[in-house]
Amino acid sequence: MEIDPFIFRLSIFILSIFVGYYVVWSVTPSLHTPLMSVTNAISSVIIVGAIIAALVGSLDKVFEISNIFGFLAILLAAVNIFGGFLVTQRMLQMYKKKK
Amino acid sequence: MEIDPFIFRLSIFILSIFVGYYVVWSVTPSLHTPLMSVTNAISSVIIVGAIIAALVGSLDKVFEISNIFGFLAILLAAVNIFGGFLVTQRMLQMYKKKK
Amino acid sequence: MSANLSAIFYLISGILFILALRGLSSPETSRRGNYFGITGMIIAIVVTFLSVGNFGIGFFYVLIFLLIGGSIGSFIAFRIPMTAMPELVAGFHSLVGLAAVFVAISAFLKPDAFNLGVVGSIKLASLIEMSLGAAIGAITFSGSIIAFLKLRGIMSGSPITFKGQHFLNLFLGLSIIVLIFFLCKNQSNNLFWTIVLISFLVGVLLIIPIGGADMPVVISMLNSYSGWAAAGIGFTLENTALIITGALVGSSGAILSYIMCKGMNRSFFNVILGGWGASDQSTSSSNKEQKPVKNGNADDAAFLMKNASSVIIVPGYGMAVAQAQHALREMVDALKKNGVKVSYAIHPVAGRMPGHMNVLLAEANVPYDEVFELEEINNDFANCDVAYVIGANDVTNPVAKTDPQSPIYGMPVLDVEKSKSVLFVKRSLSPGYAGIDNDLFYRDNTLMLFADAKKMTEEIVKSL
Amino acid sequence: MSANLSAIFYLISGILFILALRGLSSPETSRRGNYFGITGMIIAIVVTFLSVGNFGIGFFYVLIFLLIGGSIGSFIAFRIPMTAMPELVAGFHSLVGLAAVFVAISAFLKPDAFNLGVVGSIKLASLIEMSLGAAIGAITFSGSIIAFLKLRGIMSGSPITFKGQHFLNLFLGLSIIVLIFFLCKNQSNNLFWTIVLISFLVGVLLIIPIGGADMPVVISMLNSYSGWAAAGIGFTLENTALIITGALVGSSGAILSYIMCKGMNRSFFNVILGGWGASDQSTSSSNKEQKPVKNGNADDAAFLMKNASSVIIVPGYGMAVAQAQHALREMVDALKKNGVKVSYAIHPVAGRMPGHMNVLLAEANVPYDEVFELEEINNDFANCDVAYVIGANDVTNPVAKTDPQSPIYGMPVLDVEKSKSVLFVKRSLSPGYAGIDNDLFYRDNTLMLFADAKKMTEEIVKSL
Ligand SMILES: NC(=O)c1ccc[n+]([C@@H]2O[C@H](COP(=O)([O-])OP(=O)(O)OC[C@H]3O[C@@H](n4cnc5c(N)ncnc54)[C@H](OP(=O)(O)O)[C@@H]3O)[C@@H](O)[C@H]2O)c1
Ligand SMILES: NC(=O)c1ccc[n+]([C@@H]2O[C@H](COP(=O)([O-])OP(=O)(O)OC[C@H]3O[C@@H](n4cnc5c(N)ncnc54)[C@H](OP(=O)(O)O)[C@@H]3O)[C@@H](O)[C@H]2O)c1
Repeated sequence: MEIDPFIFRLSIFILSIFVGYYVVWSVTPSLHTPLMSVTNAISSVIIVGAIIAALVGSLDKVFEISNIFGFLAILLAAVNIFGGFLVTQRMLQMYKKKK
Repeated sequence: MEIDPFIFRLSIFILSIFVGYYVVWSVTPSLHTPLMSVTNAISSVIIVGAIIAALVGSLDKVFEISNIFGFLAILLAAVNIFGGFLVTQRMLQMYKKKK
Repeated sequence: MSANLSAIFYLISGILFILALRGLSSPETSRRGNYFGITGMIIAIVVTFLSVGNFGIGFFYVLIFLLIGGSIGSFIAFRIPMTAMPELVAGFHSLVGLAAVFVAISAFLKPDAFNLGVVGSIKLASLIEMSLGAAIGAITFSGSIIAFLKLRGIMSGSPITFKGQHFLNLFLGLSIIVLIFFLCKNQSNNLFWTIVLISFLVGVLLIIPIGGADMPVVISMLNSYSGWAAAGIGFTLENTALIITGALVGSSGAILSYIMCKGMNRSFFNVILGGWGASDQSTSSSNKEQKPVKNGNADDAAFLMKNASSVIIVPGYGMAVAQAQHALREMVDALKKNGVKVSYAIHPVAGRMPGHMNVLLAEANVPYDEVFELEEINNDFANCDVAYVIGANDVTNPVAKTDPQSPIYGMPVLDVEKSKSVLFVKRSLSPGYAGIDNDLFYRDNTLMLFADAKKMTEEIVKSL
Repeated sequence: MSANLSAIFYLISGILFILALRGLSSPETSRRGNYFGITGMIIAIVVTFLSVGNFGIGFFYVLIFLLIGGSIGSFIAFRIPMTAMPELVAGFHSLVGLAAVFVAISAFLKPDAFNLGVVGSIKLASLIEMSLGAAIGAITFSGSIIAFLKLRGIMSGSPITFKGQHFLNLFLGLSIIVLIFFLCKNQSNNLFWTIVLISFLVGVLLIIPIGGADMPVVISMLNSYSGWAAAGIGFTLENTALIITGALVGSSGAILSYIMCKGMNRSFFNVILGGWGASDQSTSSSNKEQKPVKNGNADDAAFLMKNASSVIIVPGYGMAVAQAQHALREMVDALKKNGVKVSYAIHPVAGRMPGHMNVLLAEANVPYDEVFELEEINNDFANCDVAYVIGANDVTNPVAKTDPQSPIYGMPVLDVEKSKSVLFVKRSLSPGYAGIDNDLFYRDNTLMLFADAKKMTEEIVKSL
């Protein structure tokens, strides 16, 4: 009677697609540029996989081939995370109301 | 490393709340009455539980106490399902464009 | 049927329910949406049969009960007049609530059937979920019954209040939680029954202090409750369709109450803690009757509108009471034949239920593209010759724009006073639901047509 | 950290990402939204550290790489001029794509680290997920690089087309699928590398035929791809945060491309199959130069606007090119001092990126409540004295309303021609992005101000 976790993940995936669909329609057009930069930043959560790839293995052999790919991925994702969130913040800071 | 299915269900629950939130905001105000009747109809999917309650048990003892509650729940939910969907359909049928 | 396969089908039926609600974003897609909903329900039911796999005599009885329930439901659905929608929805909610209670009871009595452990040692999580489901279900049931009785007029709509009411509710609410706590410890049958009983009582107590006219907000709130109850049971039964649907219905109901409260510019707590509409009503309706009003008859109205180039119709609760929608449509047809441009302006809380006016107009075959929301049409009053206000009152009251002391201050209203002349069809000068006087009645460009909305409209049709 | 606990935290970080996007529904909530996003990211990273639990020398290196990457990212974020946002986003996408490829490679090389089986017998589902993730990631990477080069002007923006292009793409696409199929059978390293390489090639081939000006739609589409790649990897790693985020980003990017295409009234396929803007450009820009236009200078413009009671500013791509936003703000300030009512009208596809104009105006300290969307302000042109069109062209072209043959027919446009007089600031009579002539230039109430947008605006400020 156990349900395969894949099915749960599929449910989560599909529901998230719905959420994404609606969330984006509710974004005001004047913030579409920040939307693009912030989605870019959050899609870098792939760093989670990069960290696992970099760290797993024996403690002394840090730079095995598969780990190296992990480290490179961390580097790339980190550029995105910091760059994406900061540039978004910079943009959003500029949107001001009339004083 | 196995994740408790409850956590998946919790994720599904929370994401569905988001979907519900957005879906309803996107409903046009002129259809708010059908919205109320159709949500009523779909919440009768509780009949799933009622059917299980009614059917499980030994084949000959159909009317044990727990089964009876199941049968009653089926009756109530069925009123709602047919009533809810049909009355919604009746209402929606009335919304017409200018010919 | 394997657990995986049925889980996938339950997911599909959950998604179909989402699409059903999504369809309501426009009238064109709404009918298809309803079919999605029906398909989702059929899938859920069939999958349940297949995964239980018990096609003995019990299955036969299940079909019978389904059929009986279905016939009753269909009968009601075809017979109910559109004006009775508010109480119908309330009545249906009560059934969902009770069904949730019954399922929870049956799970409690026979946990092994649902894989929740055996009697006396039910899994802790399941026990909490099912008792919460049962409690919320019971509150939904008895609360909806009271709402139904008030809306149907069987019970008086006036709020029933007594001293210490809120304390009593609080006390009972807390005691339910304490009882659930003890139930988890000793799994006693009596405790479970007590929880259900107290919850029934709470449902009644929660709703009686709320005025009849506030019932729509309450219905929507109960709708939300029924969703949470279903979700609770869904966790117990580990059923994705129930969890998705429960969350959907739960959040949608809550948002609908919120939208309504916003439309009335009142806080949700203000509504729930009750008793507001009725008390004010008597005080403010007396002192202004002396002011002069212009009194008209059907011929005056017909003359004004025939010679207008554009007319906007503003329907309100009175149109529903008088069932004047068909007569109204005839009047509009006659006007259109005379070359008058006619449109309808619907305020978000006109009537007694969200979308109330739209359904009634749709029933009278008014095409929905002649019917406009407040924001769409409010600027057009300035260029319109006649505003025909039929049974509406509060939703036109300019005091909402001018007087910060007024209970409806801040509520968006239809700017009927900007049109060249305003016709008010109502039976007297008495106020509407909010119990406050409407300054428009005494204005120079207003003509009052004192009569039942239906009769007056029919007379106008004759004069046209 | 137990698997359950980390699953809950990943769920929380997924929800925080949803809230981050939700915040963008208004400028007030957007900053808080961004903090939610940052929090979600921190949670995801910390939880991953804790659940891997390896704090040896490797952890130290991870921190170093994080820091290096972070510094580079921060440096870019602070230095980049706002006008370069389109290429920045493209560049960033390429990084996400490549990161996804690297993670997939590493999972393929060391499946045991991710609980996916051992080398040579990776679980089937995981293999499919990771190779799809790698392929989509690779396409995202190389496609984004091309987009970046085109936008940055390093590569020519003109479409590169050759015969049989679409067939080649189709063939390569199919071969990826076939190779994945064989990969599942024999799990050969070479096959995996081949898939990655072909995908890189497909990315390049997909983007080169698309004209430079269509890049924004492409960027958004690649954004969507990067989301699907992340979701694919999320399934492999059984990570909820990645799945939720991937689906969010995937669907949001797709919808954004759709919104853009709708704003231009073109089909998505029309954009993707490429090459449209550039070819028309040359043909239509020559034949109408003879028609007389009214030619003005800064003094004329200053005089007209000083004496107006209301002015609407319509910025377009040319304002971005000329970096004229600051000068524009000064001009508006000067006008406001003279008691002129000024507002800004933004067309949904003005500029070269959705929201492009809004960001630039915000950069120049224009309060966002003076900036209006097309639907909000389009009726106001009729009551306005001067429309100051600065570097915009297509978005004002009335041919979209009148000529069904025109490529932009059906695109909603700003009705600038309804205002008493129209000022056009641009350098010549040459057409805009869509390559079609603008009839407005030759109208009686139009004054052309031929100059760079920034210079002209600065001169006007001086004359005011
Ligand atoms: N729509 C919702 O969801 C909802 C929910 C809760 C509360 N409300 C509240 O309900 C109110 C709705 O405003 P409204 O303008 O539609 O209604 P209203 O302000 O309640 O006024 C209705 C008017 O109709 C007249 N009327 C009653 N029966 C009539 C008949 N047979 N023929 C002719 N006239 C008749 C009444 O005047 P006479 O007695 O003089 O005839 C009354 O003044 C708002 O205050 C709103 O806040 C709405
Ligand atoms: N926003 C988006 O997301 C997006 C995405 C894809 C495509 N597009 C397309 O982009 C177009 C946007 O319309 P638009 O009206 O903003 O721009 P446009 O129609 O492309 O016109 C821009 C005008 O600015 C002038 N210009 C260029 N540099 C200038 C400078 N330094 N100083 C003064 N003027 C200058 C050009 O004329 P001169 O050469 O004579 O100066 C040109 O006619 C639409 O066709 C839209 O479909 C937009």
